[in-house]
Amino acid sequence: MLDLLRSYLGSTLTPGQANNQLWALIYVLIIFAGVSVAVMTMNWVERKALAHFQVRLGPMRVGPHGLLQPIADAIKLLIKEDIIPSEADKFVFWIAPLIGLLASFTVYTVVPFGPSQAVSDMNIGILFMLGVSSLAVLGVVMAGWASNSHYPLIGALRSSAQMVSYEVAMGLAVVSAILMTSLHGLGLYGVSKFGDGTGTLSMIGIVQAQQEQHVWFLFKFFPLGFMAFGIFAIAMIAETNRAPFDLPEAESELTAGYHTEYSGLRWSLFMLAEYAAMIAVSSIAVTLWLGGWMRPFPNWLSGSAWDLVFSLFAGLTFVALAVIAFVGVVRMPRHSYFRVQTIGLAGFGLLLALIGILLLGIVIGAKVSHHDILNRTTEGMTNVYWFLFKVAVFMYLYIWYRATWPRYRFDQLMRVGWKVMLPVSLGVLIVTAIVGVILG
Amino acid sequence: MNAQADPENALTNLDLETSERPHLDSNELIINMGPQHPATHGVLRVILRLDGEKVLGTECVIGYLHRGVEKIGENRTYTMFNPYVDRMDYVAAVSNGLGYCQTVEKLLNVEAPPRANYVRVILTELNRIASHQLWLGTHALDIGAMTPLFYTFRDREEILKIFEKYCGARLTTHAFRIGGCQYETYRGFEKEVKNYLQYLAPHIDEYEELLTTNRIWLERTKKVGVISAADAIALGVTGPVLRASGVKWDIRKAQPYANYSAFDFDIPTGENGDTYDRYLVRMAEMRQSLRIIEQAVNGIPEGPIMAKVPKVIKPPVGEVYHSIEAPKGELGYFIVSDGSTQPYRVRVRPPSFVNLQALDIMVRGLLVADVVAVIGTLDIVLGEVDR
Amino acid sequence: MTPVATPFFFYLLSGLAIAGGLLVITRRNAIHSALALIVTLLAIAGLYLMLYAPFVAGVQIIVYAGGIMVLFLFVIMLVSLERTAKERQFNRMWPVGLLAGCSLLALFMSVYAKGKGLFVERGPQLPESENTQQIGIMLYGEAGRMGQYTFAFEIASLLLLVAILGAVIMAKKRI
Amino acid sequence: MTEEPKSSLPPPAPAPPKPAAPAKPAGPVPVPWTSALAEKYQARHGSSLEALTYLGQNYFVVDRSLIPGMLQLLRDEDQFDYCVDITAVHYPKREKQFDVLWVLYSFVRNERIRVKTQIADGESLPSVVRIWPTANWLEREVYDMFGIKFDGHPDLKRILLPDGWKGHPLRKDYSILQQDQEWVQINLGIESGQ
Repeated sequence: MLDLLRSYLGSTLTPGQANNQLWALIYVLIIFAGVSVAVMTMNWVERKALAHFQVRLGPMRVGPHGLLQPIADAIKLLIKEDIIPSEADKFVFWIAPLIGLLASFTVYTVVPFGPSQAVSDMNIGILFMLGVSSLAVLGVVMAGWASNSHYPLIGALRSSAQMVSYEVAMGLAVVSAILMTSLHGLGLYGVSKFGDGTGTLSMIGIVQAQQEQHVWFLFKFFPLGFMAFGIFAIAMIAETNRAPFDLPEAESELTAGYHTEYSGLRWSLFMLAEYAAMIAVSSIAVTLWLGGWMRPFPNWLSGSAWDLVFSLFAGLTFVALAVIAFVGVVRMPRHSYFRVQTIGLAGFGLLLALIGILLLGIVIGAKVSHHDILNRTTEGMTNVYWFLFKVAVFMYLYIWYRATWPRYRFDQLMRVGWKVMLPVSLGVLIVTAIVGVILG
Repeated sequence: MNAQADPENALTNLDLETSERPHLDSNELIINMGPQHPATHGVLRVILRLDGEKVLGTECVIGYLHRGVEKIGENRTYTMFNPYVDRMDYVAAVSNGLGYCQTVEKLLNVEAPPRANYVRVILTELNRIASHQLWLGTHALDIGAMTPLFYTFRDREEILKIFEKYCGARLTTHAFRIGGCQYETYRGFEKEVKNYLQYLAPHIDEYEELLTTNRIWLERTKKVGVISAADAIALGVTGPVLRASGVKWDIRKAQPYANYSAFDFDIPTGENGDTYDRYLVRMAEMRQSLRIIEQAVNGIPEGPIMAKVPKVIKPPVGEVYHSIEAPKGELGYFIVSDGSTQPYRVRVRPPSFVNLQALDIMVRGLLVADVVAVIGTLDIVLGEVDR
Repeated sequence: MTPVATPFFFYLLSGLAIAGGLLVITRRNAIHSALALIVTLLAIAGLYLMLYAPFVAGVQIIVYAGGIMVLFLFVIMLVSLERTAKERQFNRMWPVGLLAGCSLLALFMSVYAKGKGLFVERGPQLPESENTQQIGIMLYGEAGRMGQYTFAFEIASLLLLVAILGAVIMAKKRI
Repeated sequence: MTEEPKSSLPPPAPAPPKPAAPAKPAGPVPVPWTSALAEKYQARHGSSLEALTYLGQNYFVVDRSLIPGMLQLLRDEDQFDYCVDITAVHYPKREKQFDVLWVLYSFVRNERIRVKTQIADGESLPSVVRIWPTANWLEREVYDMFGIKFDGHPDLKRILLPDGWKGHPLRKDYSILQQDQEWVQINLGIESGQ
């Protein structure tokens, strides 16, 4: 067992490349559990952050500061009655949430959390991601149609039109990023002449291309990379049906859109799929434009000292969270009613602190002992941390958008999609190609 | 996906045959919006006839909240009926009470003392702000912006606290009595109102910051639900909706009551009569209300707060129509007295009811999402529509 | 990555594709047919993957399953289904159709039987990672050289552009 | 304005105190209204029209026969372009049981007048929807509450009460506790709505 662990931690390949099915399976399980936990965390964070945007407290009752609220919600949804409308198309109604869920979880097979921290590195990675995530719309459409009710049907019509339209602009933005993998022109930050001039569709390859060219594609051919990223960042909100593009489930117009007739577990599967899809598209954006797992300024702040500093961040984040939790413990009212909550929050803080200390310990241990496995673990941990950190920024942006903006109307959404985003992304693609050829 | 309407709900009063029939025989969709729908602000049922998402026609089905207020009025004494009027436009209960009390005072031919009028103006204007705040929050929520709702409710809460301190109730206040006000102001009333004025002005800026120049808000509200001044007058639309169409008419100025002539304020008007103008007009009205309150609270005279009215109110035989500018428009009371202790007939002219009639012409040709926006911008309260 | 249980997956995917195809023509409900068609398309994408053509598989999923089928569903949902569900499934032409189908099958069989030598036992072992690049070279050519299919590709895209313009003009009442 | 409403169940109101209030001077009474507007219409219609004013509020009492024409003139010639309200009052003891009122306002003149006419039960009135579109719902409400029919109304049906309800609640012979039991049983499936 230990050998097995060592063989993996010492490996520089993804389980797919190493053809290690056992590790691939373990990875899939880790990702599945991780995404589920992330969705629950996101649920809590969204409610709390949104609440604070809106001068209220958000969940406060279940657990200290509502920390156990997602669990309470999950239990409630699990034991709720699963209502299938009598006029519904039962089979399609039953299968629709599963399709959505399947699509948004399958995407994670190719998400590169690090150079070797991915289930598999597919040659067509980004294409696979786009393809599979485009299947998610089928779940929405089927749900809306199978409910045999007007509001879900309108929701489904809206979402199919919306997702198909924004996929076009999104795809073109992605293509211009892929184009950049093969073009070694002037980056905003310096010139580079690495690689053989062949582009790649592989997710890991795209990040490696950014590594080799010493520039995040966000800043490459400024402002072209920026524009492509902007298009993607807008389209991905539309793809995931989030505010301000949440028309398919606009609750003030369509009560709840395509999942109006759903309840209990099935409804929660839709929510799970939606949040999983949000994390997935954010990871695409991070991979394509924000340098994936790379830490900030790998070239400018290079050297082993800086490496150490940046690898300490993971542990420090947990320590900081622990400190916040302890501040919460201190500020908890001194009253017997709050005793259990106080102890719980202290325990939670302790857990966070322990994780933080463990991570810091690994980093420092690696620095001190130069043990190969510790070094590799540090490296992997740092990579995964920075990747997740960037994704988390996107998740926060999702919440921010939701708190700030009203909802677009359908025709405006379509107009933005076809008359603004599509021409701009096409233009960016063409100009990127021209600039690349001239400078390359 | 059944496109056939059941005959009972057929849109009989619409001339759909002549207006835009779709070229292709696409399926028309009949959608029942409400009575249980998150955006209809109560139990309003709107039957929408759609081509895709485009609205071909609407029919409002109202009356779900009908309680027979006018009938109740005929069976209660003048004094006993006073709290009932609070239950019509329950977000602007103070205005309702003011209109009723003044009508009965007119019938009795008595005048409320000056101090009472000042207190009435302060409370009514505070209530107008509260009503507009509730409108803004729910309207923005309908259009998808959730945050303003919580901002406005936070600030409305302070108004309700003042009401609660003054008369013990927050929503259905029953603040006024026939002949004045029953209660003297509590100690610190003026200070609290002044503090509130200081507090609210920057907060209105805050609402505006979120919405007034927000691109999506502009796109969702500009040129949506346009009603011309001529149409608005023909349909009897009043209040901010009429003013947003460019008619500078406010009963507080046109036929001043309750000492409004003593205060200096403007009537904000719009130009285009669209949802955005109505939004701007109401926002400006909140600021004007602040001005009025400031003048009133500074000039509040000493003296009795209740005129001399008999214990048993028995107005002489006669009939009177009196109307005030409620937050939603012209709120009129027509009371017939037969000389007894009970009104012979009480008629309420509800602004929401009449304004709701304009929904149909405002939403034709728009999309479903706009229906929600237009219902919001009309600022109806179903308790008043149905009475 | 060496493939696992190749025959098993081949038969599974082929079976899925055929079953989906049968369901498409036998289901009364058009939505069910469309869903069955999606199954078929996905199974075929899987077969492409087994042929070391991941790019084609990916495009198959994006374009057919994710794009075209969604539009199919969109249109079907707008059309009233009550009437079609009650109609006869197959019209009187079914013997002709059956005959045509059988002759097509016979043609395939005979081609397979006669030209058995053309089908090598194992397909060309292109490395998986080269596939996408190969397609790119075929379509666009390498540096300084036109690709084998560049001209045909551009003609096809021009044709599609014309088709799009035609569709827009026909659909739009006034421009 | 003669009688207490005939109500089968008296309202649960406390009886007014027995010792009669000190005799008040009789209230103001309607007096003839003199103005250019009143004179104009009096000259035109003569005895079928009365112009009165009460507590500063002016109104015309007109014969039913004047109804659509005079309202049309008021809007067209005298700019009463805003129909504030339409309502009715029921006097069951009278021969002509209903007073029907139009409350009008003119933005230009900043003036409010009422036009009042009397009709008997079962008589109908011409609709003014063509003159003021706002009359649509207001007339429907009068029909709903009093059963007064308006000829030429595009869609005269109940508005506040459900379709199929029997009776018109604001008539004086309709008790405050009365309801359409049959409707309640059929549509709500309960014995009584009370």
